[in-house]
Amino acid sequence: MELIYGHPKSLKPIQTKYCPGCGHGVIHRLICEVIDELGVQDRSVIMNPVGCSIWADLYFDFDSVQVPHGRTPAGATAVKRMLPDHMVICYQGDGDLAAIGTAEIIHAANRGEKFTGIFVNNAIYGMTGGQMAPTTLVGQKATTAPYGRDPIEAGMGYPIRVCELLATLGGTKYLARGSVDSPANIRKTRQYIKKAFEAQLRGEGFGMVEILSPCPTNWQMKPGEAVDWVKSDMIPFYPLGEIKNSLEEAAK
Amino acid sequence: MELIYGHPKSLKPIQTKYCPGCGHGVIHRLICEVIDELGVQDRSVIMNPVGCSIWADLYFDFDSVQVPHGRTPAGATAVKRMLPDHMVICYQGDGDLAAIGTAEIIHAANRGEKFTGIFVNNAIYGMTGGQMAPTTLVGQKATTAPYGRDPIEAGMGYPIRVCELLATLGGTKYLARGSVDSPANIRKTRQYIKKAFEAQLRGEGFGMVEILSPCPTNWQMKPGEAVDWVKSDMIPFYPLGEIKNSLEEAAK
Amino acid sequence: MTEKTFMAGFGGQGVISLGMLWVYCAMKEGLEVTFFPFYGAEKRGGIARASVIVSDREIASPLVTSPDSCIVMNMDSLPICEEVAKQGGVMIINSSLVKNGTMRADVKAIEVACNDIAEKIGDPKIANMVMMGALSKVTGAVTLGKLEAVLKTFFPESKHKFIPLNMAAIEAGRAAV
Amino acid sequence: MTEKTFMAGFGGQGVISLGMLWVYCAMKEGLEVTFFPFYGAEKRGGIARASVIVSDREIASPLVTSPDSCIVMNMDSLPICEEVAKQGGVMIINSSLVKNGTMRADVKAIEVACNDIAEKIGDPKIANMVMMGALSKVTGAVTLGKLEAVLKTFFPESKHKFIPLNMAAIEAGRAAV
Amino acid sequence: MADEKRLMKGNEAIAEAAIRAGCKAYFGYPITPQNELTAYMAKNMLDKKRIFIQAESEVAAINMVYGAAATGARTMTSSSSPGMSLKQEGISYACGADLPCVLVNVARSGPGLGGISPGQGDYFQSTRGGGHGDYYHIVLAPKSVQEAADLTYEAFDLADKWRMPAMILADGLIGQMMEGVVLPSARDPASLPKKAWAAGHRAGTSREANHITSCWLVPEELEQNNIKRYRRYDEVKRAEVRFEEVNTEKAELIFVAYGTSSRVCLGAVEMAKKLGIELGLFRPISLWPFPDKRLAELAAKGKKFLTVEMSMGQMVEDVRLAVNGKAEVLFYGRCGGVIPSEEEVLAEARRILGK
Amino acid sequence: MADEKRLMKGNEAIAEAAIRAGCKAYFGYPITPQNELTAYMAKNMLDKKRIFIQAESEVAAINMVYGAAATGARTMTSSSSPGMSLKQEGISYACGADLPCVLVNVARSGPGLGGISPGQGDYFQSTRGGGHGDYYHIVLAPKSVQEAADLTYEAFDLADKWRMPAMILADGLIGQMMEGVVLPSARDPASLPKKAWAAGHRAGTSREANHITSCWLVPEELEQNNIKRYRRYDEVKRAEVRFEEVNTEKAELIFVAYGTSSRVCLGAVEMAKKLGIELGLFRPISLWPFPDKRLAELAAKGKKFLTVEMSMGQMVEDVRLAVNGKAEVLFYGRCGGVIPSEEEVLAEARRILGK
Amino acid sequence: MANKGKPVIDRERCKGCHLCVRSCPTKVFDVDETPNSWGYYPALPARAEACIACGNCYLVCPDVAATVYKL
Amino acid sequence: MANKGKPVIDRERCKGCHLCVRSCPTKVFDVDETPNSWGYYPALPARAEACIACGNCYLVCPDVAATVYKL
Ligand SMILES: Cc1ncc(C[n+]2csc(CCOP(=O)(O)OP(=O)(O)O)c2C)c(N)n1
Ligand SMILES: Cc1ncc(C[n+]2csc(CCOP(=O)(O)OP(=O)(O)O)c2C)c(N)n1
Ligand code: SF4
Ligand code: SF4
Ligand code: SF4
Ligand code: SF4
Ligand code: SF4
Ligand code: SF4
Ligand SMILES: [Mg+2]
Ligand SMILES: [Mg+2]
Repeated sequence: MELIYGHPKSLKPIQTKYCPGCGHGVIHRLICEVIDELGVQDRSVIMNPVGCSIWADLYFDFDSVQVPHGRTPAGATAVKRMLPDHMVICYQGDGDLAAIGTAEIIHAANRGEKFTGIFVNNAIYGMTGGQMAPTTLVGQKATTAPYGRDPIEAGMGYPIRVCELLATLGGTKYLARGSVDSPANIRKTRQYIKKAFEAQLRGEGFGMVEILSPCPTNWQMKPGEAVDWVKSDMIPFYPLGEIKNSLEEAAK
Repeated sequence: MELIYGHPKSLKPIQTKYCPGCGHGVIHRLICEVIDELGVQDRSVIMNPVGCSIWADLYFDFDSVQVPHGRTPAGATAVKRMLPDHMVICYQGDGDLAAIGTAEIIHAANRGEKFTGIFVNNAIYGMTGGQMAPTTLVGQKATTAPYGRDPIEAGMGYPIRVCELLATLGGTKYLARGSVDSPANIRKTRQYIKKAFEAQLRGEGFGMVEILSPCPTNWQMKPGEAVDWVKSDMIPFYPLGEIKNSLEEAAK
Repeated sequence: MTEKTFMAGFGGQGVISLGMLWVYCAMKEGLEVTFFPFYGAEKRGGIARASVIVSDREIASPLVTSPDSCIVMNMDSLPICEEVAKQGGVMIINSSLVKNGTMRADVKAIEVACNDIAEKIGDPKIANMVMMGALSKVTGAVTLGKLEAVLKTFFPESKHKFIPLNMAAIEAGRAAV
Repeated sequence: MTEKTFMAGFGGQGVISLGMLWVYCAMKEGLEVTFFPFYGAEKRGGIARASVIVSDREIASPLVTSPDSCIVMNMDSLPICEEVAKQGGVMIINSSLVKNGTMRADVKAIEVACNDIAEKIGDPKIANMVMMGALSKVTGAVTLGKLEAVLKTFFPESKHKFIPLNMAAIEAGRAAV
Repeated sequence: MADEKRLMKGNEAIAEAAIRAGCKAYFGYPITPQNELTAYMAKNMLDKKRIFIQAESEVAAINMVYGAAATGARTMTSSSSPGMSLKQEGISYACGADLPCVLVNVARSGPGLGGISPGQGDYFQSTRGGGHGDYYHIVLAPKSVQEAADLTYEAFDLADKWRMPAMILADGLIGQMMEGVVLPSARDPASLPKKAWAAGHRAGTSREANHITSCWLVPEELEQNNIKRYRRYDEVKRAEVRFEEVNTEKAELIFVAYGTSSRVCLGAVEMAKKLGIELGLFRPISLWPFPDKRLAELAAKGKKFLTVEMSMGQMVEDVRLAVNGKAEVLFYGRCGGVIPSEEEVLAEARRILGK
Repeated sequence: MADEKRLMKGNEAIAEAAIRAGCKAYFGYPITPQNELTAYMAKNMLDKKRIFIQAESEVAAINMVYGAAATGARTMTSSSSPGMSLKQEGISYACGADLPCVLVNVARSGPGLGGISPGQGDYFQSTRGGGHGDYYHIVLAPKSVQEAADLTYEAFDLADKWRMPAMILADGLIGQMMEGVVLPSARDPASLPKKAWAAGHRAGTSREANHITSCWLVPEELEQNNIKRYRRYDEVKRAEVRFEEVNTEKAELIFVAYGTSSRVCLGAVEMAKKLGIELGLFRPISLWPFPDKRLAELAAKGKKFLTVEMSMGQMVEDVRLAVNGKAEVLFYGRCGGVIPSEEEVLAEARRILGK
Repeated sequence: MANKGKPVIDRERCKGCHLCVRSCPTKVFDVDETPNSWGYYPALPARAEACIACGNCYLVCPDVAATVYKL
Repeated sequence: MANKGKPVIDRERCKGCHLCVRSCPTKVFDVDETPNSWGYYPALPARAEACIACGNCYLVCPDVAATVYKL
């Protein structure tokens, strides 16, 4: 009897604090699977954001640096520049990346910093209890959008497609959007992560994988409903796939 | 003898502190010409940025609000929301808008705030003496890019096309790029400004006019050379014209 | 009269509503009240705790560090309550989930099988109400005389039909001690 | 010995280089030096000013508020210098641009037609060097003995050919007072 | 007509009091432990057709407040410790431009990300200007939900009266706890006096253009402007000092504490009384202006002071400055989100008194 | 082998000293009056193949410093007052995560945009933690270009030794003026001792993963962590106090001043001597830890103190706290970018002494 | 010619989200009626013999509570 | 059938950038040899009679120092 799907080595075997059905857990595992596969556990550094994944340093069994809310790409820029032969992963939520950290992600991407962004888009502020995020869909309810996100009357703005925004910048080389709503999409997401990590090891410029991820707690849904909602509501607005791929590999 | 090209009423008749040949002067005049034409001098508020135009409150004869560096769109958001029937102009340099104020411009634009941005792109930090701006061209020298902007080796990033970046956002309705390098382009720029101001008066969402503008002092050129450089080097990278126009008018 | 109560239970057990309703009623009875809920470091699915004080005078610290009464809704809450319980204080234990009582011999332990009683009344979710009835009876601090009116403002219209059930749970709680 | 000099002139007149070369030479002669340039509120095209101190002891405030010597390079600078000039101090005036001397009777005014002299030597841009020669002679604070060496490090190679011209200007300045 | 007593969280009471004070525009960014405040504003400001914006960051939020204040509107932002740090530049600007506004800090424990439990470690930042340059602004510290509502309401008036920001410095406990509260009566923003210095509404008037700025590039002008502002500060110090005293006359030892820790000390005073020990409590309500005169008077009477803070010792410096060596000033602090108990504070007092 | 004396601007001397101290990464954002520092770094760090990044903002810059420091590298940022305000959250984080780094503030006059002339109005912000939570860090105030270079060089060592940020608090005059300077000798960053706690370079070792964080969600753990840090602060207070005294023994009145204003006072002391009046100067070099013990000793000798600042009065509070009522502490300040003259400071001293 | 596999659920790590339950192509899982010590009702491989070792349960599990062996 | 115009230069406001000089289609301007009181050499409408009132000089002038009348 051979273990074919087992606990990745670089993920610590402890119970996480994430809610049942939370996408962060799947994404953590995918990162570790790829890290293990590439054999870089002992030269990986993850930047933990302020958000539900603030606790990620409990789970990832490699070095970590926890920076202020939204400044994850600024921190990652420096870490990668100081440790150019390390795998540097910049893990961010949608509040962290697309609200308070807008300037930092845009400029790190534009500079073509050679780390990899993992962008967990759950269309909500998870950690703080369900406020509207820049990626919250129109009409979606949040504690700060009690009648649903309303771009017109209340001037709450439109959901931002981050990959598409970053694709306009000269420094970005690889931008893909995956989802953890189904086994098939999880497999694809893993491939995107792997491509991005490999590109980083080759020293190619900025790559990021955006991942649509359920937050059952703040969406006030059961885990099953939440993954269904990712499929029914998020994916239509946030198309999956490689939004930009100008890696050398692809060029060949 | 009839005065056909004379000093606009809403521009104070005093000597500015700008350097000889500086584009800010032309742009100030254009704004005031349109304000006068629309007859809104006494209900206009201009947001002055931190930059060479910090002194703009000496020149514009209408109300002004001077905010911290880069936060001009955040300030303008509030001013316009509190004074919805006023003409609110958010004047910004490229350091102000595209570096420190990246998050503020993106989110104000994305919220579709109903003020008008005037974005003076002179590809340099004027006020502080010639540092690299996000819009500095590749190879262009600056005090902080002593060997020219180098996106690859030094990782200084690529020049950012702001209109094109903002065009991806749901809240933007009118984005145009003009230049003050020649009488013809100055006339066109004036038209863009007028369109944007009129749209604001109709209550339509976010509009911005980017204006390519010479900074002879920090480019270390004579005024004439500087306008030539706008034409020869800037315009090819920053194409002029209406980058996005989804105004109701246009829709008709 | 000042009654300081420390309440603890599992996330979904309604400890927070219990505390809120308790102080709401107390306020309606003319008392000063404070209610301070707090969670452990674990945000998700941890233990919900509350410091609850009702008094006929101005309340000093809202933090209950030496409770006159403790409410223990589940097993995990027991050690926490045992740590803070005041000598000679009351500890009301939900014996449906906490089987072996407390080891603290210096407190007055009272067992109420809240879940069982609630289930019998018809809804296991109102175990917290059973507990509140018991607390009212045991401490006498809050009569709960205004509870029915309070529940009307507390629940949305659509849920007013559950009020009799809640009131029944209170009575059952009272009766159980 | 401490010589505090206040220098003022129009933006392009080389007041800043004058001050820098002055203190550079002084440093090479073993003196303590401070040089603090400042501009008015107008960043563009205003008056350039500098506080310049050379001394054989530690220098206290680098700000010259009571100058032993003033250098007036153009007309607009005159009132500024008149305001600060110390009673009994020296004021060296560029009489090429400042026609009517100073109204301060309590200072020792010395006129040097710097621009005219510079033009005669061959380059109106070295009026500042003429002034420095005069300043050296009048104050005796800095001999400028190391100037030639200093200029070699100050100018890029390509401009070394102008050094003799500069030295000539110094001599002419000396000779003019 | 006074409202009836309601049971509310401190965060919600602050929000509702702001609305009643005529707050026309709220700008905030989510952060624990003040999220209920933002959520309350989201719902209720929108319902009232006033302005609510969840800003893209705290930096944006404070600058929106700056913009709204520049138009003369009553406006507010709220946050917690790390978010307040991000607002420091904007606060310095608002002070430099003499803009009235209300700032709420429901403080947590630091430094850095720290924890989300209550803290009083932002005292220096709040009272000394965490931002750059010479400035102060009003800082009020409520001890209860009732006072949180009352002081917030008043903060709007004080801000307008003195043309400066007024801050409510609460902590996570004040924000999260529920108490009974009678809310102040509602004011229509339209009924508030107009501000002649504000931007906008020039049409139909004959006034010159108004310029809101903190920029003065001629040093002497900037200095004069600062001096003028400090004269105003002197007036504020004379007019707006607020504090509460409990048993200070009889006390051998007086606790000095504000907000949550003052209630802990009050409990210790009461417990002591039962033991026949006379303790007192001096509670600054206005942290700036600090009630230094009254403390100096008490010091002159030969009292001992024990400052109790949920920090490693910050307000204690103001107590020392007030007392100026005339009395012994001791310190007891807990930090990191730990709230001291009445028992431990009493024990410390007894240790000091040897009783 | 000591370098020969060079003529340099303060800003450039700081930059060169940092490079010589082994600074591997510099992150900054343009602001007057420190632009020459950033420009110098741009050229010279790139020439040396070290890291120079013009960040998108001061907020990004301080967080890049945080990142670089987390890897154990010597790193620095510089700015001026408004930019420093924006860095406060990041500084609080760096202190909370015990990260060594060097921060330079070439201060201007505030508040708000204020002016670009020299100022000392950021004393509170620098010494009291303008950011949130309980923390301090080393603050050194140079009076000359030479000292700017020396203290910067030393700041890197102190930061590493104590695992905390060390700040150079200069002002626009120190940054802009030129003086002769002998630079400290250059160190190869590769020769510096490795930091076992840092992130990275785990391969080939058998260590556990290193986590750099300021987050402690269990209050008691956060408290313990803070207390441990404060114990370190106590050691710093014992070991790293620096100050200079001039004529304090004979003086009837002692100026207390740092940086630029201390040189003005030195001038006044010299001028007084010629008039037969004995004045002294006490110059704190380390603003944190503040040299309070020595001041208390001088106070015990019955000296009067006149604190002179280019602000409305900030360090004077530390002087009062040190002296604790044992001596009279007076204040003379100019602000807004005005530098006081030796004459006016002397006049003030004479007015006080009635001489 | 389907593979044969064996799913293993770590009851204590399982948070009862039941994403595995819905994504198993061969309906291997039921929901356990006994909660674990956290109060969650774990997935129960009631029909393990139907397992085709597709890995879906492992893939969707946010808590790495489901692992799969190949028989 | 060109218009006829008259350009007026405000010597004191002019900063001598000479953008007007280069953009005048009929070469109306020379550079004045006498500086103004700021030290700038203003534009001088040496051949004003050639002006066709096109407005270019006004349009490019950053200092509103050039104004144009229609004759
Ligand atoms: C400066 C600052 N502002 C706000 C916060 C509060 N905060 C913590 S997490 C968070 C947002 C979390 O949302 P997201 O980034 O989408 O992550 P998620 O929890 O959804 O994974 C916020 C606003 C903070 N810690 N610091
Ligand atoms: C927070 C802050 N950072 C930096 C500065 C310094 N500063 C003043 S203007 C400016 C940039 C000016 O460049 P730009 O926005 O392009 O305007 P320009 O002068 O070119 O018109 C900077 C960085 C400041 N005042 N405040
Ligand atoms: S709140 Fe949402 S994002 Fe956070 S752990 Fe729970 S489900 Fe995951
Ligand atoms: S520095 Fe450049 S932008 Fe600024 S006034 Fe001069 S020319 Fe204009
Ligand atoms: S997916 Fe994982 S956590 Fe969810 S029920 Fe299945 S085994 Fe349990
Ligand atoms: S491996 Fe596939 S078939 Fe087997 S239990 Fe898991 S989901 Fe079902
Ligand atoms: S364009 Fe204007 S400022 Fe320039 S030279 Fe002509 S008139 Fe003078
Ligand atoms: S209006 Fe036209 S033709 Fe006349 S002077 Fe100006 S540029 Fe020349
Ligand atoms: Mg999120
Ligand atoms: Mg610019």
